Amino acid sequence: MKELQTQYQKILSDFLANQTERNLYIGQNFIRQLIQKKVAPEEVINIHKYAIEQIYPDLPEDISHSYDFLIEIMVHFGLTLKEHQSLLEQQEELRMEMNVATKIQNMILRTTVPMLNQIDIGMLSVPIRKMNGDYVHFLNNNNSVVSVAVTDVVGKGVPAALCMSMVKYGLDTLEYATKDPSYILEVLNRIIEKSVDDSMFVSMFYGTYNIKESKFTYGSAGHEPAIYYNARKNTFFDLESKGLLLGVMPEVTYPQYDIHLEDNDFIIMITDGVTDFRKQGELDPRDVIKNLALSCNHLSAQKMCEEMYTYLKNLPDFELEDDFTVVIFKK
Amino acid sequence: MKELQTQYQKILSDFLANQTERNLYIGQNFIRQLIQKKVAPEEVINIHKYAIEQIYPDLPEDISHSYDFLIEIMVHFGLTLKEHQSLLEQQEELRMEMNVATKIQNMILRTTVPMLNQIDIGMLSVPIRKMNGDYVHFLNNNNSVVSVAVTDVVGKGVPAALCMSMVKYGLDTLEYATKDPSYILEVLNRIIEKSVDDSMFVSMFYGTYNIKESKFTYGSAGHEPAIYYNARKNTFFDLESKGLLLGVMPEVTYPQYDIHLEDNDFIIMITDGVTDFRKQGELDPRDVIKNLALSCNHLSAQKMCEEMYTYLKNLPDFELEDDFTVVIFKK
Amino acid sequence: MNAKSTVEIVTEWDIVAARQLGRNEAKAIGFGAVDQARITTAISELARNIYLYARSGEVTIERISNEEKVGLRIIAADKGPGISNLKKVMEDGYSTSGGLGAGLPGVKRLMDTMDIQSHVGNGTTIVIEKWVK
Amino acid sequence: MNAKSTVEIVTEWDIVAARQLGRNEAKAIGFGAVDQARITTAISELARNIYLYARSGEVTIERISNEEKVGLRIIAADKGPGISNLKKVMEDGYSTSGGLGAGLPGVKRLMDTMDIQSHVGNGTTIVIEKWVK
Ligand SMILES: [Mn+2]
Ligand SMILES: [Mn+2]
Ligand SMILES: [Mn+2]
Ligand SMILES: [Mn+2]
Repeated sequence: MKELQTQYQKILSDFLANQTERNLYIGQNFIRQLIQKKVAPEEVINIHKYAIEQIYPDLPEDISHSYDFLIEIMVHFGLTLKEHQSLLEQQEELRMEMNVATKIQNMILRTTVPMLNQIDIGMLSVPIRKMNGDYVHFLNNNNSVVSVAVTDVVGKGVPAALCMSMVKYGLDTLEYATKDPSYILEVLNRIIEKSVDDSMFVSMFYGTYNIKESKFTYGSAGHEPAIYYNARKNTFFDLESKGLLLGVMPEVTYPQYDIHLEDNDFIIMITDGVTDFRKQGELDPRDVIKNLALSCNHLSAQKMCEEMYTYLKNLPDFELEDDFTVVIFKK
Repeated sequence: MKELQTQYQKILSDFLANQTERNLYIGQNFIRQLIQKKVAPEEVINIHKYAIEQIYPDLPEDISHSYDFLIEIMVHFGLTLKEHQSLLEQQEELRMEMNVATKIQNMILRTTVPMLNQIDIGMLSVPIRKMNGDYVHFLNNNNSVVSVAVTDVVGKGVPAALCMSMVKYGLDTLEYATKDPSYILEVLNRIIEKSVDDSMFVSMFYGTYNIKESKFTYGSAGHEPAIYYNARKNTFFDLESKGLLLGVMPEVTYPQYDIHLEDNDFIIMITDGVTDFRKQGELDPRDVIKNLALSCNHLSAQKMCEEMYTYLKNLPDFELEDDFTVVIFKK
Repeated sequence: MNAKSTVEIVTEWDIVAARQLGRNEAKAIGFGAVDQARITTAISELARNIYLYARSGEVTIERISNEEKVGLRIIAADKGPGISNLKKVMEDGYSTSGGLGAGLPGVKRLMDTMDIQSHVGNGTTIVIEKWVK
Repeated sequence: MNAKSTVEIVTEWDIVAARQLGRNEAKAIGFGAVDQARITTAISELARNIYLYARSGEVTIERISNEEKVGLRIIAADKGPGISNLKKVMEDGYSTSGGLGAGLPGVKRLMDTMDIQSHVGNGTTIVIEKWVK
């Protein structure tokens, strides 16, 4: 402390003698060191008072006392700063805890993209925070039927991640059931409505592809509509479906529809994080995505996913604010 | 700001005139208001400087300038305080997020205590933080066999909670399998070893009670030994079992043992949070618990659990530092 | 020879009296200006809590010493409602201090040691100590 | 008539020159003592970053005005490595400021507005503004 006192007094008297910007710069640098040494503001006032008294031995007593008043009131600022240090430590601990939690979450939600000859599948899912609130679940039974569930939990962070565990659990239990989207969505809806907090809802797009018949059957629960490109007609179609978010009401039915896929057709399934940007001139987000898909249609499904992400991420307007998930089925 | 200036000047000049403790008390109260209004320390120095200049018009110019130096260095304290406010807000958000997460977690891990005539079952599980790292899973199939798994994740907080979800999924999937503790522990060990982070381990005590035969079969994976009280011999036995924590190595076998339960016998299954206190005189923690159980043996299994918790919680030495779980089977 | 004085806390101005006593004792023992301010602030917080939440209580200030050093012990005792969740009260955060950093965690940081005995319906006794370094 | 002056940042004393320029301009426009200190500290932080992390750069200080008020705009530009993770750099916390509250989040709080353009390998340009209230 004596050391700090001497240094401070030198810096202060230099300033009072010369009053240059350089003195102030040196003073601020000195204070940074003090703060990192956890010196409190009331101690700094005390050091200042003592330095002033040394530099001006004829200092009026009143001015001396005025520093005592300043010291007294600075104690409260000091208290707030001490609380700050404590909070910083807590924050560090929590950060490390969330890192481990994220690792575990990622393992629980790990999914392999099926590699098949008859259909090219690609997937990319980028979370906005540490824990992903979107989840893609593939099911490949004996290579005759490939199914995919694209799920988006309404909400972010830890609660969303836990809710997602419930969804995965439900999908795992349904593994050997029939693959009808209607049925799957109905059952999941009941599980989620019963099990999870009243304020947590889940949107899902469920599609199942019958390889032999090249038939894609899909249903949706309040989810961002998928995009279907028909190569022969060179036209895009929106795959919508009337269906309530999962978990709102116990008894809900979900319609399902079929599409026949021909060579060079593709289906893009996304979550709403992908369309979360402003109109680009005349084009609204879904049009932008359709054009983008066409422009990289020559690439593999996986490369298409990555291209779309890179392009959209670099749009000047695009402030990624939600988990970003895209799945592409390409014949 | 002008208002604050005038008030401060009054308080300061009162102090300089009278220098009583009362003035300092009023000054500190005033500063508390300023801090809550988010006034920064450098602004306070400025207010002080101006007030001093008003009170002492003949103030030497150097002293005036010395306040400028003080203002400059206080800016850095001010920066740290502003970061503090921002951290407080973040902390609030995180706190609310963890509340929702806890609700979901509690729903996922919800378990009903079986109510049977032939055996009285009680359970109490109190987490040390928001999310419980202990988990009790009951299975009651057609009232002929009642099983219980008492699980303790090594670790606390969010990661432990997620790991616990994995355990629950595992137990649920094994629901219709044979009830042999050896088998259950073997399968769970493989699931956890494969699925979860290398640093997460789980201890488990698994017991299954055959009602018709009054036979309790148990096995344990690195878990705190259960306590068995034989009424006829009026003796306690420790139910230990050699078995590695779940999730360490892929191929591990777990031995199992049988006990025949007679009227007034009871079994206490706990997690290590229950024995986490210092020796009470000559008695080590497990002895304390045994005596405690005997002393309230006339109560129902549920009441026994609650009594034990209340008693242990109020021990002067007992600083509850871990999740506290106790399950009692009473014939 | 341990000097010991007690101030009863009933009105807000008793807080000032307790502060004054604390400051005098701190000065007499040899605490510097900053520590005098901190001890006084700690006494102020404890006395304020008594004044705000317990019907009445008292603050006792006692000089303490061991072979190496001297210090001050302050005991704030009341028969108020008592603290139901001690852990929560000692946690930092917006809820406990309103962002002021004050409250019991703050008092603990101003002093060297703090010990709390409190039971619901039976009052609270807080003992804080600070040694001259 | 927008006065505009630039200081090239190469040595540590150029930081002082940039501060001086900023303080003079701030004083001339009518900022009070506290705001002068804040603006100078913000300039100091930005210039220090240039000095520490980019090979060189410059700080430009410009008087600005609209119908209602006057103010200062400071542009800190460099051809340094660029900021790879802007979001992370603007987050509060131990990692970014060492508990000092400084860094870019700190600069943002000292001023009214802050805009950052930065690309990896292409340098960084930060524009901050503060208006006389
Ligand atoms: Mn979402
Ligand atoms: Mn979304
Ligand atoms: Mn545990
Ligand atoms: Mn434990």
